[in-house]
This record gives sequence, C-alpha cells and structure tokens, in this order.
Amino acid sequence: MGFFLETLIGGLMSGMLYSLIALGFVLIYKASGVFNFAQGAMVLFAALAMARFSEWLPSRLGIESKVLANVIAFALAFVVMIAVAWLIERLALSKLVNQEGITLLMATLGISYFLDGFGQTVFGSDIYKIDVGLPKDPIFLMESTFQGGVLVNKEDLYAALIAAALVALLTLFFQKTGTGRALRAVADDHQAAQSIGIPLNRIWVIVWSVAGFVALVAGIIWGSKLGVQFSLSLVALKALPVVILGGLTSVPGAIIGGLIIGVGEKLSEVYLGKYFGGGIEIWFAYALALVFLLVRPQGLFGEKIIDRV
Amino acid sequence: MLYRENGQFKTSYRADLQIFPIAQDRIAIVALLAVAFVVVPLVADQYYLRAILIPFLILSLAALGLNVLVGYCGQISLGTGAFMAVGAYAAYNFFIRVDGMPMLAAVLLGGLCATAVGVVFGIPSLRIKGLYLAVATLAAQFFVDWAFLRITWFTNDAPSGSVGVRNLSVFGLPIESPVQKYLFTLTVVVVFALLVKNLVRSAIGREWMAIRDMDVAAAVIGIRPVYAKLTAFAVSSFVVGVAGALWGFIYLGSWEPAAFSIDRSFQLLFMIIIGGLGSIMGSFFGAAFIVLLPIFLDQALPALGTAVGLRLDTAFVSHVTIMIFGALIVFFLIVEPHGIARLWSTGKEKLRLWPFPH
Amino acid sequence: MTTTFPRLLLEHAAKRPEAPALREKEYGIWQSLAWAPLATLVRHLACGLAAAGLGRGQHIAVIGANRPRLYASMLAAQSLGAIPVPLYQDAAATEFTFPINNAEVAFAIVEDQEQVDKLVEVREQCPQLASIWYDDPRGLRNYNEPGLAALDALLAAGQAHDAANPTLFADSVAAGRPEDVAALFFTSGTTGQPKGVVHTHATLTDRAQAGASFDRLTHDEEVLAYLPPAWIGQNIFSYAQWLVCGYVVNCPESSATVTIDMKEIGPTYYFAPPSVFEGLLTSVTIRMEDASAPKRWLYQRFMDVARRIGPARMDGKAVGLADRLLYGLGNLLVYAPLRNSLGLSRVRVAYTAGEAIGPDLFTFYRSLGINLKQLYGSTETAVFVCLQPDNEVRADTVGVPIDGVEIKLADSGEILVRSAGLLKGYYKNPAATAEVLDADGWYHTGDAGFIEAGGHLKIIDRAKDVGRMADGAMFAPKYIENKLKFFPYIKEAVAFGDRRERVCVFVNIDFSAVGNWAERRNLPYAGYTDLAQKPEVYQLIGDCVEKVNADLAADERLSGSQVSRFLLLHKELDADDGELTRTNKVRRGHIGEKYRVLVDALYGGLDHQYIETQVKFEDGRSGMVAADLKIADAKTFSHARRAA
Amino acid sequence: MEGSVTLKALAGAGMPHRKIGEVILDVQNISLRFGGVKALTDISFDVREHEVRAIIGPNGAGKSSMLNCINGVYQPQQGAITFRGKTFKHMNSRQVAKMGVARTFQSLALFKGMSVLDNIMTGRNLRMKRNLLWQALRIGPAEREENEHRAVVERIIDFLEIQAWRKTPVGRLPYGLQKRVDLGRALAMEPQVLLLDEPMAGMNVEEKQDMCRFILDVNDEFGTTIVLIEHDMGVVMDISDRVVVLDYGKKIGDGTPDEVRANPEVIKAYLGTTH
Repeated sequence: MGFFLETLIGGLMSGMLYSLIALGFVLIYKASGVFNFAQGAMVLFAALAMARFSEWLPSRLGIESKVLANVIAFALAFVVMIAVAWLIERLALSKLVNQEGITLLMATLGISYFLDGFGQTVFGSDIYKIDVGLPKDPIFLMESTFQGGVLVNKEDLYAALIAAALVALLTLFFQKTGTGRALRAVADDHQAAQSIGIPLNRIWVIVWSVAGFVALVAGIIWGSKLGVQFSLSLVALKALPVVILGGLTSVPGAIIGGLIIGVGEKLSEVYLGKYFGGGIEIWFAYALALVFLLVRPQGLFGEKIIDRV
Repeated sequence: MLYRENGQFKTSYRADLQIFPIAQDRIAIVALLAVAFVVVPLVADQYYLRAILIPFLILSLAALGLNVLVGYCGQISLGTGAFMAVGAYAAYNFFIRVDGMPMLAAVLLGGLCATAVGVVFGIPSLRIKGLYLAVATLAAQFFVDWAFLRITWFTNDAPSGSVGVRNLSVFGLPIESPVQKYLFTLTVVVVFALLVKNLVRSAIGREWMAIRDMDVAAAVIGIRPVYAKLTAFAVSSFVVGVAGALWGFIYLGSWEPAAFSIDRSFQLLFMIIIGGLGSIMGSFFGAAFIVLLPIFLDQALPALGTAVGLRLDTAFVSHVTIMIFGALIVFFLIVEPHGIARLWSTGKEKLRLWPFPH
Repeated sequence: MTTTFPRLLLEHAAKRPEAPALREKEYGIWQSLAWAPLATLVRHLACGLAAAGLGRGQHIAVIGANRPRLYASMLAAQSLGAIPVPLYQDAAATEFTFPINNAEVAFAIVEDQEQVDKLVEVREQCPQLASIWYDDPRGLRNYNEPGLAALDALLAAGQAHDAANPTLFADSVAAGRPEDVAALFFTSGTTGQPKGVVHTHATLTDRAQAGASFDRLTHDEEVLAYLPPAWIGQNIFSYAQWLVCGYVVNCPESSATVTIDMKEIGPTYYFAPPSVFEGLLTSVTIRMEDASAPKRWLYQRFMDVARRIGPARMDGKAVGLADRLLYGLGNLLVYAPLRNSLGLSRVRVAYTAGEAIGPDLFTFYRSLGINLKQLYGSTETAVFVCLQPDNEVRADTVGVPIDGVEIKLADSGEILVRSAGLLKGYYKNPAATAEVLDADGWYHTGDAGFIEAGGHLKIIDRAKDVGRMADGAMFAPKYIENKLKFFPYIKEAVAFGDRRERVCVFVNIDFSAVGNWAERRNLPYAGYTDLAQKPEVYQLIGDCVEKVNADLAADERLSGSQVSRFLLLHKELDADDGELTRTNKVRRGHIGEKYRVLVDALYGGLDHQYIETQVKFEDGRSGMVAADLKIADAKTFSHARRAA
Repeated sequence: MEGSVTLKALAGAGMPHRKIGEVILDVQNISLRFGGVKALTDISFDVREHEVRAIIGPNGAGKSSMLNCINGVYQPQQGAITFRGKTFKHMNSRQVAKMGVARTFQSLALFKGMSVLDNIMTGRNLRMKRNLLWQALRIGPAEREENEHRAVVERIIDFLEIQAWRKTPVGRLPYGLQKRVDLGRALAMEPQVLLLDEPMAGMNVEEKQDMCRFILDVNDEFGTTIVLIEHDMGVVMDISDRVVVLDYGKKIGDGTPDEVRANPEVIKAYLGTTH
C-alpha cells in the first residue's frame, strides 16, 4: 500500500512537470493555432542558457553570491527566451499565417532543429548542471500510517510545488489581466480579435515569451534533476500525449492530462512493466492517449469540430 | 529553349497519358538511366557508391513512400522510422528463420509486414486529423523502438536488438561488392518509382489527392475516406518498409533499432518538404539534398574555419548542420512550399515557353 | 490535269488506304481519318444525298468551320455531280438569302445549331430550301423543323441506299467529267450583290497541281485548316491541293485552341493573309514586353542580327563565317524557340496573299528562318497565278508566273491573265462575266502592275487609280504613298501628278514617331503644326522622300513619277474633316480641292504658302488652324544613273 | 467497349426529353439542428424526374443545409428522404453518389492541386473497377479502363467548352471557369439528379448566361433532373419548373414560379431582405 502511494505521488509529481510543458503547447496553440513542436527545443535552449550564465557570471564577472548569480542568470535567460520568441514570430510565424496546421507543425519542427543546433553551438553540447539549491534529501511522510512511511524525494516535491504555482499563476494571468483576456479573444477568433484592434503579432510574441518562460522553469527543474543535456529536448515528446489527452485548447486539460499521464506511466511501469520487459513508459503514454483519441477525438476538454460545406 | 514540340501531337489517349509526353523529356530520362546503370558503375569509386549513392537511393525510396502518405494523401506521419524498422527486422527474421529464403523475397515480405503495421497505426487517421494524427504516428515510432529493443524474439535474442546479415544474393548473383549493391538498389528503386508513379496517376492517386485537397467534396462524389487513407498508409508503409529492409541489408549490413530512430523519421519528412510534397521527382531531389548537404558542410565549414583562423571540431559542424537544416525547412515552407520539385517544374515551363515569359 | 475530286479521293483510297487523310483534334486527341474510311464515309453520304434527291448539277450549301464531315460532304456532293456552295460560317443570316436563292439551293449541310438557326431564320425568303442536315446535334434535340435532320441520319439512310444500289456511287463518280462544275464560290463584292464564281474540277485541279509542283509538295505535308472554307484561299489549300497531293489536313479543336493546336501539329505547309501574320507578330511583341530585362536584351540583340543576316541566308546567298556562327547562336537562343512557340518550326513553305504585306512584317518572318513567300491570284483565277520561287523572294513583288499561266499588260497597265484555272464565269451574271473575261479568254484582274526585270510581277495599284503624267509616264499614286508610309515618320501621304508634268506630295508626319525623334535631339516644339514646320523635320522627311525616289528611279516605268516637291501638312488628315474615308483611306480628290492653294503653291514653285483651315475637334466644336507652310524640293534621280 | 456504352448514357439516348416524370426524390419533414441552432425545421418537398427544381431563399435560409442532408454530409435529426422509392432515415454520401445524385458546391470545392482533367476524372472513380495492383502496373485492362473513362471525361470537357484548359491546374483558372469544372466533375458521375448549390454565385452577367445555358443543356441533352439553389430570385424563375422557398429554415412557399411570385409570404421574406 505504501509502495503504491509512493508510486502514485511520484507519478503526480512528474505529472505536474508534464503539465507544465503541456501548458506551453496549449498556450501557443490557443493563441496562434500552432502545434509547437519546438517546445522541447525551447526547454533545452532555456536550460542551456540558464546553466551557462549561472556558470559564467561567477567565473567571468566574479559575482560571488550564488543566489545573486542564479537570479541574474535567470533574468538573462528569460530575456534570451523573449528574444527567441520575438525572432520566431518575426522570421517564421508572421510569414506563415493562415497556413494549414500541418505546415505550421512542420515549421516548428524546423524551428526545433534550429534551436537545438543553435543552442549547442552557442552554449556547447556537454552536460552542464544547474544548481538552484533544490534540496536533494528524501523525506518520509505518514510514517505513522504505514511501516517505513512513504518516501518522497524533496526535490520532486519542490519541483511539483513550483510547477503547481506556475500553473496557478498562468491561469490567473489568463483570467484576470487584460493581456490574458486579449489572448483568449485571439484564441477564440483571429479575425474578430483583429477587428476590435488586438495586435495579433504582439499577442503572439507575448504568448511565445510566456511559453519561453514556462520552458525556462521546466528546463531548470529538469535540468537540476537530470543535468542539462540534449536529451532534455526529448522531454517535450513526453508532453505530447498529455496535450492530446487533455485537448489542445484547454488549460485545465493540460494539467489534468499531465497528472493522468504521470501517474499512469509510473503505475504501468511498476505493475505492468515486468510483463513487457520494462521500459514501457516510453510508449505507454502514447498508447493511452491514442486509445483515448479513438473514443473522443477532440480530447478531454477540447471543442468539437464541425466542417461546413 | 531546348524544347521543340511542333509535330509532337498525340493521336491516342495512351500517348497523351504517358509519363513523359514530351519527346525531349523521354530522351533525357533514358540518358539519365543509361548513365546511372552503365557509366556510374564503371567510373564511380567504392567510397562514392557506399557512402553516397547507395544511401541516397535507399532514402529516396523511403521518401517516395512517405510522400505517398504526406504529399499525396495529406496525412502527416512522424513514424516513418518505425515502419522502416519493421521492414528491416521482419525481413531479417524471414531471412534467417526460413532457410533458403531468397533475399529479395525476404525484403518484400518485410515490406508486407510494414504494410500491416502501417495500416494498424493508420486506423486512427479515420477518426482524427492533422496534428492529432502526427501524435498517433509518433506512438508507432516509440512503440516500435521499444519493441525491437526489448522483445528479443524479433531480434533472434540478439542483445540490444543489434542484428546483421551476410552473404546476400539475388537470383544466384552475389550482392556483396558496392557495385553489385548499387545496381541492385538502383533497380529496386527504379521499379518502385515507376509503380508508385503509376498509382498516383491512376484512380487511387486521384482519390488520395481528392482527400488531401477537399475531403468533403471527395466524399460527395463517392470516394471513401477510409479506403483512400488506409490504402495510402498501406502503400506508403510498404515502400518505406522495403526501404528499411534495404537500409539494413544493403547499406548497414548489421544494425540496431537506433538506426531507425525518430531522427530518421524527421529526416525523411524534411526530405519531402525540401524536395517537394506530392512529387515523385521531389523525393529524389530531397534525398539528394539531405544526403549531400552534411557531406558538403563537413568539407566546407572546417575549410572556412581555417580560412578565418579558427579550428572547428566535428561536434560544432554537426550542430551547425542541423541548424541549417532547421532554417532550410522553415525557409522552404515559407518561400516554396512545394520544394525543389516545384522550382524544377517552373524552370521547365520557362524553357518550354522561351523566350516568352508566359 | 484531267480528273475529278471524287476520282482523286478513290485513287488515294486505293493507293494509300491506311494513310491519314484528315485529322481533327476532338476529345483531347488528334483523331485521324484514313483515306479508305474517308472514301466509305463519302460513299455513304453520297448515297444518302442521292436518296434525298440531290441530283447532277444541283447546288448544295455547305456552311461551317473546318470539319472533316463537312469536307466529306463536299466530296459526296461532287461524286453525284452536284455542286457544293461553301458559305462563310460567320456571315449573318440575311447574308445567306442571296447566294441561296441565286444558286437555287435546296439542300444544305451545316455544322451546328448556330448555322441551323440562321437557315431556319431565312427559310421564309428561301422557300426552295427543302432539307438541312447538321453535323453536331448539340442543342438541336427538340427542333421539329420540316426537313431538318442529323448528318448521322443521312449517313444511315445512305448506308441503306448503298446496300440497295451497290453500283450507284461508282457509276456516278465515273459519270463525272473534269469540265463539270465542281464548286461555286461567292465573292463578297465591295459594291452590290456578291458574285458566284463558277469553277470546274479541271480549273481547280489544274491550278492546285501547278502550285504543288512549283513547291514540290508531297503527300507528307501537314496543313492546319483554320480559315473559313468558303474562302477560296482556305479551300484550295485544304481541299483542292489536299486531294491533288494527298497530304494531311488537320482541323483544330475549337476556335479558342487554334494556337495550341498549331503548336502541336507544326504544319509544314502554311497559308495565311497578312492580317494573321500581323496578329502573330503583335502577340510576340506584347509577350516579349513582359519578359525579363535580360531576355528582352537577348531578343532585341538577336533580332537585329536576324534582320541583318536572315534574309540573305533565306535567299541562299553566301554569308560570312562569323555571321553564320552568330546566326547559329541566335537560332539556338531565340529563332528556333520562337518558331517553336509560334508553331512554325516545321514550315517548309508558307504563303501570304490577299493584300500587300508590309516589308518589315514580311522580313521579320523571313529573318527568323521561316520560308514565307508571296503569291498572286484571286478567286477567279483559282488562286495560283504568280508565286515566288525559293531564294527569289522580295517584299515588293509577287513572284513569277507559274506554268500554265500567260500574263499580258493592257495599255492601261492592267494585268491580264490567261490560264487553265480561270473561272467559267459568274453564276447567272453574264454581264459581270463579260466585264472580266474577254473574247480571247483573258481575265482582267483590275490590278495595275508590270513584269520586272527578272520576270517578277509587281503589283502597284488598282488599275482604276493609276493615271498618266503629262509626258505619258505611268503615275501610281497609291504605290508612291505606300512607299512613303512604310517609313515610321510618315503617317499619311497624298500624291498629285495625274496629267501634270511632275509629282508633288502632301505629307502627314507621324506625331509620336517624329516627336520622339525630336526629343532625342532635344529639339523643342510646340504642338503638331510647329513640329511639322521645323527645318530639321523637313530634312528628315526629305531623306525619306529621296530614298523613295531612288527606288522609283530604279524602275524605268516609274522613274518618271519621282517626287519632285513636297510639303508637310499643318494638321493631321482626319475622317471627321472628310479628308479620309471611314476606313482611313485618303480621299485624294477631295483633299486636292480642299487644299487647292497648297497644290497650286507646289506646282507654282513657291517656297512657302500661308493657309487657314477649319477643323472639327473631338468635342464637336470647330476652330481654325493657320500656318505658313514651307515647301521643299526633293532630290530626284535619272533612271540611267541608277542603272549604271 | 464499356466506354461507348457510357457515352450513350451521356448523350441521353432514349431519354424522352423534358417529359416531367414521376417523383424521383421526396424529402419528408426534415429537421436539422446544430447544438441548439435550428438549421431546418420540418421541411418537405418532392422532385420529379427531368424537371428543374429550384430551392430559393435569403442567405442563411438553410438552402445549403438542405442539400447537405440530401447527400449525406449532414445527418438530420428528424425526417426521411425517399429516392426512387427507397426511403432513408439519413443518407450516406457514397450510397447517394452510387444512386446517381451528384452535386456542385457554393464555395468552390475543387481539388486545387489537380488539373482540370483529373478533377473531372475523380467523378468517374465510382465506375473504375481495377484494383491497386492493376493500377500500379497500369497495363492491359487497367490502362484500357483509364482511357475509356478519359474518353467520357473528354466528352464533358467538350460539352462545357473548356478544351483550352484541360491540363491547367484548376487553381490557375478564373472563378467562372472553376465553376464550370465543378459542374463537369458532377456530370462525370452521369447523375440522374444533379444538385447545384448557387451555381451562379459571384458571376458576372455573361458568365451567368453561360451557366444558365449549360444547366438547361444538361437538362435537355441528358434528361438530368436538376435541383438548383439560388438566393437571386430573378435567374431561377426563368429556368425552373417548380420552386421551393425557404426562410429561416422553414418552407414558406412551393409551386410554379408564378405561384411563388404571387405568394405573399415569399414577397414579405424578399422585401425583408434586399435581393
């Protein structure tokens, strides 16, 4: 029982991180109808930036305080991500408006290749570590309830908390701020949004920046966990089924989908893995999403599509 | 400018519907084939055959298959690598488990297995469209990667799914030396190119394109989306599967699942985007481009580096290479969504109308 | 050549049954009809017509574009000894009444609904018109006109009738004699009713044969038939010569696709009036204007080369090696592709006729390496009178009389022709016939001209316009005016000289051309009148006149009519002021009256003359234009000196 | 050869022209909703063989929805459709096509990546029998089949007078010609009933006249029954035998043009909207 809970919680926590990245997808898809395959590349890019900055600042500028270094590095990385977002909008998206989804998807594929290459060219391609002082020691919960209690990795716990906080923050941002409302308007109907004078391009830059920010946070969390390296950009592939499950256009969908996938992955690995010779979490999420699609093509919270003639 | 079409009038539909209706084109293609089959084997040295021409041909074949699905039927797929893998491993199993199984037969059977898998993963396409479908095909990719890594039966209990084949032959002729391999591949590719071309210019090809261009209208004139899409998946994955088998048997000789990773899938997608969606010729252009560009950059960049006085390591070069790929994809999608093939055909039109612009 | 068209058909069918006789682009491909099947088709049509009551000597109207089954119908009618009367398919219904009644036509075979409608419309006025058959049934499903039926029905009836009387066809073909009337061509007379020109099998085949042997035509020629078959020009090329030579006649898919079809077929033997060639050239120029700068440069550059070298090359004269290479390059880059996209790559012989063709236009095609030639003839002469032999082609002559043709010049300078190809007369119009055919069988062409040294016939004017100088020398105003107008700077010219001792000319400068010329020399001017009076402009035009004089001097008959004095008019001649006809031909007499002062000044030897003229403006208001016009003398040459 | 048979059908051989026949298509009490929105409410009307039947009404009256129900693009919630005596709760596109109902579209729905020829050829697909393998080899029967159907399609190209553009990609054609190709694609199915969705929308007068001529010719030559949607009253009245008038998804009139013109409700609906 304890073991089950452990797995469950573990699942929920990694699920939280999936939702974080999934959120990036959803944001961009809602605002610009782009299925942003480059989300993963952005995570890697952001993480690389963060890692290298936090390393250079002390060494080159002799900033002693580790915290300060991290903060500045974070700020810088964010600026970089905004720049990236702006460039993507300028150079690619603005020239591909009103193209079919597939074309845009392929474009973001191109972008992700570019970012991967670019990031590693600029920041190098070794394994770097990010240390934002997340405690690594495990804690034990509910030792009273069961023997040995439930082991939880503190780092995961914090990560999950941060993720949750960010998700909450973004949701607020969407509901409350003017920009948020503008974003929603754009998402609902481009023409209408334009006609009431919402500057599409600026909105897109903002969205991509936000997505960049999300990527940065995700990058830091994963990075400090696994170290910053190319494999980070594959994390995004993990988030895809989440989006599908939750529905491309729904923020809550992304969150819940993330949790489901996270939990499902862990449980399946633990309880089914042995029958399949392990490693099934690679595809389990997809299988799950796929089965789900067949039942409900528009995902958990997505809108139904009617094509008119 | 080179075209002289006066007097080339068609007195039968057969003549009018041939693949190359213009005499000058027919001459050109025959010349090209002659060079490919006769001159190249005589002059090209081992390295070029092994490292450039053979992979180019096999990847062209795979791109051709993918183009059927994406370019002609408009169904995106990110799982091409998986279908290649199925082709390769299935062929491998037929080859080693059934004794006396001829290589060619094994390869084709491998293709058939890929077809089966392709159709299975194509089923979602009946309910889900575009982006969602992309994810479904990714599922295929990951599942297959995993399967050949973990399910040891497929790999004849080889560790980490690395397998190999040797002493290949076709109709008693050995397929060992690069030249033999080249000629064999070339033959297969030419035959397949012809067959696929026939398909896309026949009823089924029109059904695919109809679904791609305007599926509602297609349904109204009695085209079954189910049939059209599944046949596209079937044909596509058959060709891709055969390509996979060749990739393993002819090019690599011994391989492991990594040879058919998701990167392969993306690479093939790039080939048809750059080469030209919905164009047979485009598949070849794209393959040539993507095979040659890295080789070129490997030579050019370091040279350039030393010229400006800095040493560029291979890692750097490879990063720049994928960077350039990425940029090119976006560039083509924006500037010429129909790729090199369209540039080619526009150029040809200009030559036909020369000196007039239109 | 003593045979009939039906016999020629049967010969081809016997000799080359499989060889294609007609090709029609229909349903996307060129459907060929071989000689043997054609013969069968004709046989059945003939029997059908016979069954319908068409008899020897009767007329049958054939109306429509170039369609194989219409040609077959003509042959069918001729096999029965009946006479096909091709009528212009684009004529209005009312224009049909005269010919149909004049030739008491009772049968008609037409192309489609459009023609049927027209005939139905005139049926009131043409009660004898009993039966009409149509080739294309589209839209005619619910017509219930009496006597209206599909050609297919006729065909079916014919098959039955043929089965019943198996010898009918052969017999009636055998009964046909060369001197039987073969066809009736109505010439749209400029004045009064059209006249039906009567031709026999003998006249048509004789000329067709003569023309064919002149250019060594074989049965391998490809011809594109796209002009109205009712025009003898089209008819002789795609019917008479077709049957004489047995080559292939191709019918375009539709009027909208002629250029495409032309490109596909690439005829080897081509015929068109100057207007068509002009249209082609225009389209070339327009399309080249949209071309990119380098292409345009290439085009200009090599067209200059072509103009320099091309004609000589075509005439088989020796050309320097450098030039030959240059031309070869041009051929690769420009000429050959151009010929290809015009559909003229395979042309062996191309003819233009009907009216005078401008030398620039003419040389354009020659210089491209297209063997374009001129011929002289008319409906009455079954076309072929004079043709230009290869390598003896010139813009200002129409070639040499071909075998079987005698040419004589009347004292009036009018050209008289005698040949086996002359019309038998105008149908039911002895008066008109007498006007053109004299007792000794000379046909009076109504054209004035003469045989040049070298035996080439030169047409200078309509005979009625040619006058005489005081010294009796020939004076051909239109000829002189045309020569002047070939210069871009000269818009109009009016020549005086009839019954005077020398020739004087009014010239209208071309405002835009001369305007540009002036600007390039930054020569300021205030409007037309001012520009016209600039001494530089007088110099410019003077040079043109001098060139014309040089040409005229080269010819002893015309050297007498060189331009001695000229002036540049202060206003453009205008139809609104009654100086031009509505078709923009100068009204010489009227102008002479209106500007009598100027004429007198010219002949009075004055060097300037003041004149006021009332003019009508666009908006209908009228006003005065006044100017003091200079009068210049032109350099003339004596014939002898040029000859030396 | 099979080709020539179908040609006969095209030429309308044995079709007693313009003899308005029995009811061929009968629409009974069709109602269609999207979520809460009522697109059609209890619509009933019939179409007789060989007639030209018009459905008119202001924009948004539900005309297109009606067609979409007839050829199975939409599934109405209530009502039934009877075609040649067979009654269906709702139609299935392929079935409808097989039964001989063809259709053109209001907003151009051509296959923009294909040539005029191929677009029209797709209309023949239902009749092409050779399987994938044959098509891949494209020899013997497969090639013969292809050519036979090409022959039929060429008849249509000839009929619509678009020979000059046969090989042109439809995307490059002017709007009016694209409409013709759309019609051609429908004709290639040799339909018994032809549904035309605003065939003259957005055309200039000349193009409209041409289109009218083609429609009438189709009806004449092939005896095809025609159901025609227009929101422009003028054009329809001259060419149709009977007219149904829809407004806001309800039927407000049905009868000969004159009857409909006289119908007060119709007048109201049309005065309400400026047409």
